Amino acid sequence: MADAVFLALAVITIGSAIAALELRSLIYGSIALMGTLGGIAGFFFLLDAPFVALFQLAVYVGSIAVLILFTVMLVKRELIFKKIEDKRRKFAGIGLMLVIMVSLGAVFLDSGIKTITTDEPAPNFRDIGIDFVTYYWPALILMGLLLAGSVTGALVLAKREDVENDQRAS
Amino acid sequence: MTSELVDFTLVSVALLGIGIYGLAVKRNFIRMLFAVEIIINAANLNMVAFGRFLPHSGGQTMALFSIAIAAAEVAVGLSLIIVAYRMYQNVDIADFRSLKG
Amino acid sequence: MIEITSTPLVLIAILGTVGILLPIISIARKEQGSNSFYAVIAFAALIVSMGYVGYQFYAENIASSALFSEDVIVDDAFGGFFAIAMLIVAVFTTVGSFNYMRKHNSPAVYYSLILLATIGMVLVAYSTDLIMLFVAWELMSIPTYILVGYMKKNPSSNEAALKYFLFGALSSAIIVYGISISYGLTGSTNIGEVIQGYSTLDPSLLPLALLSVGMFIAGFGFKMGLVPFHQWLPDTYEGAPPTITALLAAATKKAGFAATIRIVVLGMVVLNLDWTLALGIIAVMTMTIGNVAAIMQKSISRMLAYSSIAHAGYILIGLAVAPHSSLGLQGSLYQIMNHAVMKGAAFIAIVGIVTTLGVTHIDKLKGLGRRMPITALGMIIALFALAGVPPLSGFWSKLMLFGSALDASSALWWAPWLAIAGVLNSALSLAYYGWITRKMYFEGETEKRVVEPKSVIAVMIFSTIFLVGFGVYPEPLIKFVEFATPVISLGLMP
Amino acid sequence: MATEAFGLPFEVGTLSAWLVWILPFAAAMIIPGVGKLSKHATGYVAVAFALMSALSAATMIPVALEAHELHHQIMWIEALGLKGGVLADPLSIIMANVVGWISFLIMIYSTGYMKGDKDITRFWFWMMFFIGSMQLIVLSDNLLQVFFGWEGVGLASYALISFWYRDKKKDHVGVEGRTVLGMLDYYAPTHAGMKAFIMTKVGDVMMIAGMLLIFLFAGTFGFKELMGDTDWATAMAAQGLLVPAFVLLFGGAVGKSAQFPLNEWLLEAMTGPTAVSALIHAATMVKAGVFLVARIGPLVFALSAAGIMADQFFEIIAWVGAITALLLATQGMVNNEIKKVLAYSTGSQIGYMMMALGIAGLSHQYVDGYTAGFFHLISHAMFKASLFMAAGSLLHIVGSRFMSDMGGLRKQMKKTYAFMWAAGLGLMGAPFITTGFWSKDAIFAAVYTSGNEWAMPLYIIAVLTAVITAFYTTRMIGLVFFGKKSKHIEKMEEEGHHIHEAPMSMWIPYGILAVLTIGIGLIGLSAEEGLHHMFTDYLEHSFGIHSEHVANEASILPEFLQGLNPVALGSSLVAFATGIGLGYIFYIGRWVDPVKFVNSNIFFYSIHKVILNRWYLNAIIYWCFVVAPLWLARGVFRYFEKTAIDYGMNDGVQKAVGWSAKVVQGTQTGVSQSYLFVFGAGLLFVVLILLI
Amino acid sequence: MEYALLQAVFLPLLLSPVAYIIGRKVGPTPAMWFTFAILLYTTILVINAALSGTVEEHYPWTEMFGEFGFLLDGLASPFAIIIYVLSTILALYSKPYMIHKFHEQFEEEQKITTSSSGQSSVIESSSLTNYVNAKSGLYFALYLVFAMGMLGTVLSTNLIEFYIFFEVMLIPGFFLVALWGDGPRRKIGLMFLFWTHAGAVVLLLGFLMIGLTLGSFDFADIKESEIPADIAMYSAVAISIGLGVKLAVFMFHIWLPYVHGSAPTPISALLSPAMIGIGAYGLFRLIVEFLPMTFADLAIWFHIWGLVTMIYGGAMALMQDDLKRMLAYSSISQMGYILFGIGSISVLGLAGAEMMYVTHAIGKGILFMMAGIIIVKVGTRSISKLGGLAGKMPITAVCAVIGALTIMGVPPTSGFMGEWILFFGALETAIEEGSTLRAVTFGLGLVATALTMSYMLWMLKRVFFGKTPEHLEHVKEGSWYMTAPMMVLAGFSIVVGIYPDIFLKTIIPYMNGVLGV
Repeated sequence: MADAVFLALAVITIGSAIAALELRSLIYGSIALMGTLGGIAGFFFLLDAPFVALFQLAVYVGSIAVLILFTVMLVKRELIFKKIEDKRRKFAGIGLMLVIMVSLGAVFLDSGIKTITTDEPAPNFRDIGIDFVTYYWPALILMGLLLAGSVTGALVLAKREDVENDQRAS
Repeated sequence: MTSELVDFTLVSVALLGIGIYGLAVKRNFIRMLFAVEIIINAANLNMVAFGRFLPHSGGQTMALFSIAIAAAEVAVGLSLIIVAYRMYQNVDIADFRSLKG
Repeated sequence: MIEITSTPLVLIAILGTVGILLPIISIARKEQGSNSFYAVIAFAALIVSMGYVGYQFYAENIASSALFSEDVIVDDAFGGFFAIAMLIVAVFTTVGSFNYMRKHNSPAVYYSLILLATIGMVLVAYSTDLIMLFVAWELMSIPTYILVGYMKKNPSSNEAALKYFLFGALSSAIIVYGISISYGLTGSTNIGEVIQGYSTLDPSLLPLALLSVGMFIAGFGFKMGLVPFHQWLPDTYEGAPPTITALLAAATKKAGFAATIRIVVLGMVVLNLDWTLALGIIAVMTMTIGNVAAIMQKSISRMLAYSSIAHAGYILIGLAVAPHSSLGLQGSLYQIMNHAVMKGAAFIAIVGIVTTLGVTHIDKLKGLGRRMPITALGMIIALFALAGVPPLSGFWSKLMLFGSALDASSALWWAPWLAIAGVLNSALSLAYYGWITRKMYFEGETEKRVVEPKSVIAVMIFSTIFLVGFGVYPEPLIKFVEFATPVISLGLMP
Repeated sequence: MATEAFGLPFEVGTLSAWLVWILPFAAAMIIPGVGKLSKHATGYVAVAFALMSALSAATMIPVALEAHELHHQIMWIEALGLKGGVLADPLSIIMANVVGWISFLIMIYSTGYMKGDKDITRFWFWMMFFIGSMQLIVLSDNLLQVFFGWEGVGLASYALISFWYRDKKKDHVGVEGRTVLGMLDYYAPTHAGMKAFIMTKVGDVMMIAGMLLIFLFAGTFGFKELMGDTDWATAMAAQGLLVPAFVLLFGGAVGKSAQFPLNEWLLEAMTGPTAVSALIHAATMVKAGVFLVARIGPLVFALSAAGIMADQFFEIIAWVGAITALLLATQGMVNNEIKKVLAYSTGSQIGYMMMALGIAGLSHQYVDGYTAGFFHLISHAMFKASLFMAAGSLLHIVGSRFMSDMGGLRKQMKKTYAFMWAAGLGLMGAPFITTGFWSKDAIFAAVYTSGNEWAMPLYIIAVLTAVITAFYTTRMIGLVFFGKKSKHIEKMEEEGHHIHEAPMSMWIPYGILAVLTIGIGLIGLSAEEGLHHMFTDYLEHSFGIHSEHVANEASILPEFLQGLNPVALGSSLVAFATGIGLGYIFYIGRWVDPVKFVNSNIFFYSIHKVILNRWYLNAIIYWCFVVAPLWLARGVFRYFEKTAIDYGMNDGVQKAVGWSAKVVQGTQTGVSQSYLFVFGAGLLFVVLILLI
Repeated sequence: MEYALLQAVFLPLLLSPVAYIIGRKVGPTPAMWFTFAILLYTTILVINAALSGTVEEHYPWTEMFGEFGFLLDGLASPFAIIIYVLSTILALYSKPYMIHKFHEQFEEEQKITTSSSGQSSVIESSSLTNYVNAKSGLYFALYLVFAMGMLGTVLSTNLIEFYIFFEVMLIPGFFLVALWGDGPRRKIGLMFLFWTHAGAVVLLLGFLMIGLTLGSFDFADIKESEIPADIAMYSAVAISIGLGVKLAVFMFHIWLPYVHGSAPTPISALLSPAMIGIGAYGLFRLIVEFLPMTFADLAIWFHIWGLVTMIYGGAMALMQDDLKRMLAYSSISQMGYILFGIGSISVLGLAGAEMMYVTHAIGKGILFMMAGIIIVKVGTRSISKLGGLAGKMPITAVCAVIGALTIMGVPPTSGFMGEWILFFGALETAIEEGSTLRAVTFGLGLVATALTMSYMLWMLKRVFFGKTPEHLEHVKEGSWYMTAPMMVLAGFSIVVGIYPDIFLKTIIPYMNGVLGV
């Protein structure tokens, strides 16, 4: 049962990842990306991490993907469907991808990790909270600074200065 | 648990490969952003999977940080795209090649 | 338990507060504040931070060398050392921006981002936890993505930012991936525990451990500009505003090294493998490609960008031989400090040139020695220091680096070749430093003098005093480096 | 001995020995200063110092007559423990006197000859420098100091040969446009000076090698020290280095004395002022080689007496001398330039001396050959100096160096004519009345009686050379003073020049020497015996070379010639007669036209041509040691230095670096995809390195 | 005197800004006299110290790399004296030459300005004066630093210190060549910088190997310790290559003809005699003294290398038409002699090599000054365009002949004293070892002296003798600033030639000590 779910999730995740990159339309691509992100969330559920899974759904599928979608819609229509690729580069890329997959996969398969199984209960999300306030709290401060900085920065960048100047002038 | 740790890692490796493929091949900046997100998610999957099998709460904590940072990154990346789009009316990164040599 | 007076926390407090406050002030003042107003605030914050670090050193509150800690950060000399190096560069950047930012909008956010990025860099060096390190890393990276693209009307700036962003995003993803594997193998994100875990690792898991290290090298290597992760670097350095290039080249790069030393070197020692060869090969490739490509460049920023790739190669020598020679890391740290000042000064000189003359093309620098004598002199001194010409400070660090390679020759057969490659490269590098010198001093005799920006002059004077002073009498700096360098030996345990 | 007569720490004679060479150097030092004040004064200063030097030399004569020797040393190079000093033994005292007085006479001659030359100060400087250096050679007590003098005279010779450095046409030697094997046989003064300096340097190089070898084993350069303890020679002989070392030392003498095969420089040395030719290239400097052999010869002979055989050394000397004597004498027969004829003659005569000194070592009676050689040196110094000065007068008056531009001058220049005959007879060895006869006869006798296996061939060469000598001397006098006036002279007279006798300051010196040639010749035999006696004592005393006094068998000769070897005497007479007779037929009586005679027969013609072309020796030397090396150097310069080194390492490195820079920059395409691809591949690469 | 050597080294450095200011504000003559005074004072300090035997000074520096010290012993004192004496008198010589050069460059620049602006502007004399003042200030400042760098190298007591000074002399040299050289001066300046720096860094590798193996960079420690044979060999090879570049021995001589040919003549006259010979000093100090066993192995290669250099340099000198280039090749050849002497591995051979440094400095100094006078007074440096100058400039001609004789090694000049001692040393070893190879090299070495003589005499003949071309009819003798230094050196050459104890007295005991005789 679990295996079937796992397989289904794997297919969805990987398949939609490929689709996100290969679909002609960017809009469908972003929707496919949502599929991937959702698939990952599914995995999180499977791994008994519902808190992270929900966070994933909220932040990723909810906000990031939507943000991307809006951006996609901002750009011109023809750009959304434009998909020029160098064939040679594409094949090389596929080659690289396969080599990475095979070699890293071989490393994983070959290593002792294969035998690791666990019957212990999954970590409680309370532990996460305790971790945050007792151990990771400086990282949290930084996280705050990081978000503040990136938001102000992104705003400054995205601000249309000409419009602004016009307004100011008027 | 019937699915083993290694299965999750293999999915993660596959996603990593796809992500790198996407970065190396795709020309549309937005699609490249997709690829980055795919890699980050692969890493997150890894972390949570490892955290589950250790078992240890750190994996999930890390995944949370990672998701948040990815969000910030995406925000910045998109703002850069917007600037670029305003300037060039284009998001094809392969056309952005005035700096070279 | 982290004390509230520990340096990293105080730095976060000072710089973070100011960093957050700056945009708020700006909004409160309806974006009317002049550039210098914010610059002065940022400058003050940085100076105060530096003063605090200095005070901590002076009061001997800081433990020597890198320690592992139960906590996510540790207040050690290693971090302090990097903090000083990066704060110097941040000050350079701020001072250099006095004039440069006059023509541009939104100065408040600009300085705020510089301060935030500075926190990130400093905290990378102080971190003892992988997550902390990663967050700090991102705090360093994301503001710089924005800063590189800060010139919104300038296509190069944007292009540079896009490339930088792509690589940055990819490499952070790779780092996270690496962290995830190392976490999976050891069950902890604390570096000390990770290393301990590695030392008792089941042999069957070793390939995975190495995989994680490879990902760290790649991820941090992006920032350090190691070949083959370097290709974004010249483009970005060329396109970015020169003040930010100074920050990138002189400071964020060093954060990469700080992280590498903390994780890769310290961690890898326990794996007890011939892993140093990888770093050795990368070191040779990096310096060679950097130096070769720097020759015949037309833009001075780009030339210096390649030069900083080459310097990453030199620094990597020290890391590669670290387990076998105590000089290795000392040399690296020393070079990091020197490179921060030298490269910082060189790019700030470019800032001066760009603000007054508006050119970066080397052919247009003809007669700079006459047009901007102080800037030119400061730049030449920085360049010669980069080339490792005595009696400038850059010489000593190269000396220690090459020395460490030779020192390790009894343990590593290939180590002397690192030294030879380094030496030949540093001879080669003189070709393009000499080329700039030639353009600035021996051509265009008829140029007239122009007014140089005072802020740039200040930086030049500082860097000249630093480079010449520590070149002639390097003892204090060597002592400092020795104090800050973690002692590494095989079988080291946290 | 008047030891410490003046409160000096050494004998008065020793002081003279120092002064003899220091005075000329002192003069050389002050002459440029004097020259600034007055150019005329320089001549007087020079003559005065030359006289003082000669007088100093004369004061030492008593020492020589007692066969005593003065040796005084001072510390020179303390770091190496080398001492410098003077050694005044009979050999050096006589030589010093010969040099001193002849140079004094030539200095007087020069005041006339060089009158009005605007570079006169330089002339006097170098002349005095030369005398000082020459006397330094003579009086030094060690080889190193000798070498100082040796190079000093070489330097002076160089400077004086190219004295007229402006290379005017009249100062050249050789015939303009004439080539031998493609080499121009026409030399400018500056070229000649260079040639002389470099060619003698080849000898000097050998000499220094020899010196250093000896120093290596003996640890000293001093002649006295070398003689004192001969262990070094045993050690050297054991390694087979003794003879090579001395032969190398002799190499220096070969160079300086213009012996075969380093003889060619002497001819071009004639570009110098004639006074210089007389002093340096006839009377003194070229004798330095002979002197050196005379200095070291007894040493070697003494060693061979002590059982260390060094016969080859003497054989080489004898043969080099003999070959030179013949080779150069033949060339004297055909040359048209009067100074060159004299120069050939000089080389040839020095060959005689060498032969004598060489054969001495091969015979039992070392002193015979030794005396003969040295006696010939003295007599040659007199008559050759005289001849040169006379020739200088001719040049001075006629204004041409070619004998074909002279002719029939015996009326106008009576004194010169007479003195030239006198000196010329000395050169020819006119029987019984000239010093040349006695000294040459002594050489013949020494060769003949040596009892060596090579004695016969050497003897034949000697006699043949004597014939030729007599012939070319006669030819020279005949061409210059007999026959018709040449076109050149006629032209001069048409232009109003009056051919007249040389001024007094010029003819007196060579007059004195010519008279001395005859004068001493009259008492020649006793002079020779005195010398013989002196040297016997000297060799006995200083080197322990015993000479058994062989009681003369009563010979068929008249009483006053008792003691001469009849065979030698006979051949000497025959040679003289044949030579002068042939010369008379061709050039004085002019019964046969020499040109027609030579052209009459392909055999004579070819011989004439070979001889006229200097046996092709000069051309070959030029081809091998000037043209070929220059050609080689040019080749190396063009095809190695310019290409491999210069282009290869400067431009090549630059280009290679530039090219690789281009390649590396080419990979930086600006396309992010490529970068990212490389990043991915790099990641893989790093992982693989780590895993492998 | 306390701190004598410290003063001698650092006074010129510290006062060089003063020289700059004097030059700028007052003019070239005061700057020249100021420079001269400093150098004279420091020269006296050095000579005074040398007279009192071995002098050593030590100052604290770094813990890791050892002390900062100065040592004036039998080896260093001839080098030190020659360097400073030459620097001192060349300061005088510099003035007229450099003023000539500044004028030339000023006119050149004026031409550029006028041609670029398209209108003729009147050259104001005040601007010329300002130009000359500014340039001469800079020149003398660099000059002082250059001199100080050379002295510092020779006096160092620490490998790193040695290296630092070794490079310090390079930088002012580079600027001097690139600013006031002839021909493509910028390119040549860079070439100089590049090649000698490349050599220097190889040298540094050797230093590091020694220093790290022993854990100390101080000469005193190195001398006392045993270095493992393989390390010693590697480092010796690196050091010889590094110093070989400085010495410009065969195959590493690429830069020298260009640089010496192009540098302003007073600098050529310092570069060629004083600076490149420091390579020889390095060989003595670092290889002969510190790595005696390795030296014994390498000696024969030095010997042969020296011989090849000697002959090659001489042959190339024959081919030159440019006077200064010819002298440059001659310097290469002379460095071959020195290397030859070092390779002889005997007391006298080594002593002779050091004497060769002294005598080459004197002789080549004179000859370069001669070339400078010709450049200033005649305006050409092509030998084929010269001739018969002896009558026009007698003092120069006489001094040049003495200089040439010194190079040729003709007594009574100092050259002979160097040469015979040198060759004796070579012969000694050849005989003692019974080595045919060494005997042959000895012989060829002697033959090379004839080659030296040939090119020198030929040069003299073509420059000073022969017919005077018409365009040289109005040539005059150089000024006293230029001739007096030559005469001093010429006199010095003869004094040393007759009384070589001046230097040999200190050299021989040192060499005895080094070779353990």
